[in-house]
Amino acid sequence: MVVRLQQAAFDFGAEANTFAAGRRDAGAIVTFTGITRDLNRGGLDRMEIEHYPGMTERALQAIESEARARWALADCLIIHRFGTMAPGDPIMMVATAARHRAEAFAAAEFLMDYLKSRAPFWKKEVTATGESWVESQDTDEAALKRW
Amino acid sequence: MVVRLQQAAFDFGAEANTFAAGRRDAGAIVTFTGITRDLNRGGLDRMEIEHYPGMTERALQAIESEARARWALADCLIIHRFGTMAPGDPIMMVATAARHRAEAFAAAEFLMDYLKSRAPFWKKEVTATGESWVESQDTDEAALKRW
Amino acid sequence: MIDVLYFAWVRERIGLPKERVETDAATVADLVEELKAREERYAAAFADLSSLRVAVDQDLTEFDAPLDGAREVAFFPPMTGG
Amino acid sequence: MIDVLYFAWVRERIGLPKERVETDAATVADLVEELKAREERYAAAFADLSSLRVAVDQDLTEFDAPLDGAREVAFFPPMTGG
Repeated sequence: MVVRLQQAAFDFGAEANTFAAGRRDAGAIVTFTGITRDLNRGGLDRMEIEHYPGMTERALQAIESEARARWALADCLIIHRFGTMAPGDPIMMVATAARHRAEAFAAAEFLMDYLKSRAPFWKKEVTATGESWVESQDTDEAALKRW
Repeated sequence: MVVRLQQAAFDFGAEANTFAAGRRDAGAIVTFTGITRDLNRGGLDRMEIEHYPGMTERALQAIESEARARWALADCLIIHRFGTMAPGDPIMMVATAARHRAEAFAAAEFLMDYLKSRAPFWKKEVTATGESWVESQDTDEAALKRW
Repeated sequence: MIDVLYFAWVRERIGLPKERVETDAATVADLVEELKAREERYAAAFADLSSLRVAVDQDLTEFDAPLDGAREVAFFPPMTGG
Repeated sequence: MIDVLYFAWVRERIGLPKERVETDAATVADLVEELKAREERYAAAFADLSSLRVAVDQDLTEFDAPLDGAREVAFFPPMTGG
């Protein structure tokens, strides 16, 4: 039931533990975290994430509400960073808690699919030789069709 | 690439962080953890998990190898406990790391489906009024058919 | 008067993140035509609408959406969060 | 001689986790018939084979599986791990 948009780094494991703590009602917890990838094997200096203040919060809240309407979730968490990330840094995470694993998995995948294509974030990779905006994938748009 | 069968409790968040640490090659990390549920709302004293020493390790290794054969995973982790767990305790976890989220999610769900129905563990719930073996769900057997 | 916002490479191509625009455009597409007529950098940014997305008052919409009463229009490439 | 193992409620019903059995049974099903003929607690444990699973030498198999060369047979309910 928490959506957090922040510039600061976060501790994925600590957040996962806080989310799972004392959760006696829901046996299944799924997390996803996206790590800043260095696809150029050492060439990535940093990733810059731009977002649309105001709309971003609205979009994340809407995605979270939709997930809660579709599945019986005991709890739900979205954290997404903006600003500058180093290679290996967590960019974002989602977590879902439900009684059964099928719901927890489905809701986490749904959150990710919508977050990828419907929340106003844009990634730019900065290397020693230049910078380039990450292009969206056709598969991301296609992934929305299954819901 | 790790399979751990243990009696001791484990720290889900710490394990998730260790798994994700410095993973610059694979941007997508999925975890699942199963928590000891208290379905009787305070009535559960403890859960006992029995297993088949020897076969359990073989089964977990086989499930992990099969997941790695089916998906291009950068890494894979299975931890499963046996013995006595208190309500709220993590029972087990799986984690998968891949370049893309679709692979990480699919492999984690596959690991869970096979682990549920093909690894020799049996749960018994102990309450103030007695004890009973947890019954397997038809949905668990059905879940295997999709792979 | 309407606030027009640009993000990512649209912002870079046009050279500013936000501007106030005096317009009577009925739809987003009409507004785009007005902007393209202004200067080459706008024409370049809006050359291929299929590579752009638009939000009106912070809701994603289509280029044929009406603008009546809108306070804020934003143009940007497909999102790449997550 | 073959090691026969029991787990969960099969172990509880039969009253022991493991025993060595002298048998010439050709298949798992033949072994089950021999055990059922021994005592009521075996007959009770094996009354409904559809609620049981079997592993031969630590691999899941079916009740019509052959036993030749097997060193270890285990009977148990459907698994409930995870």
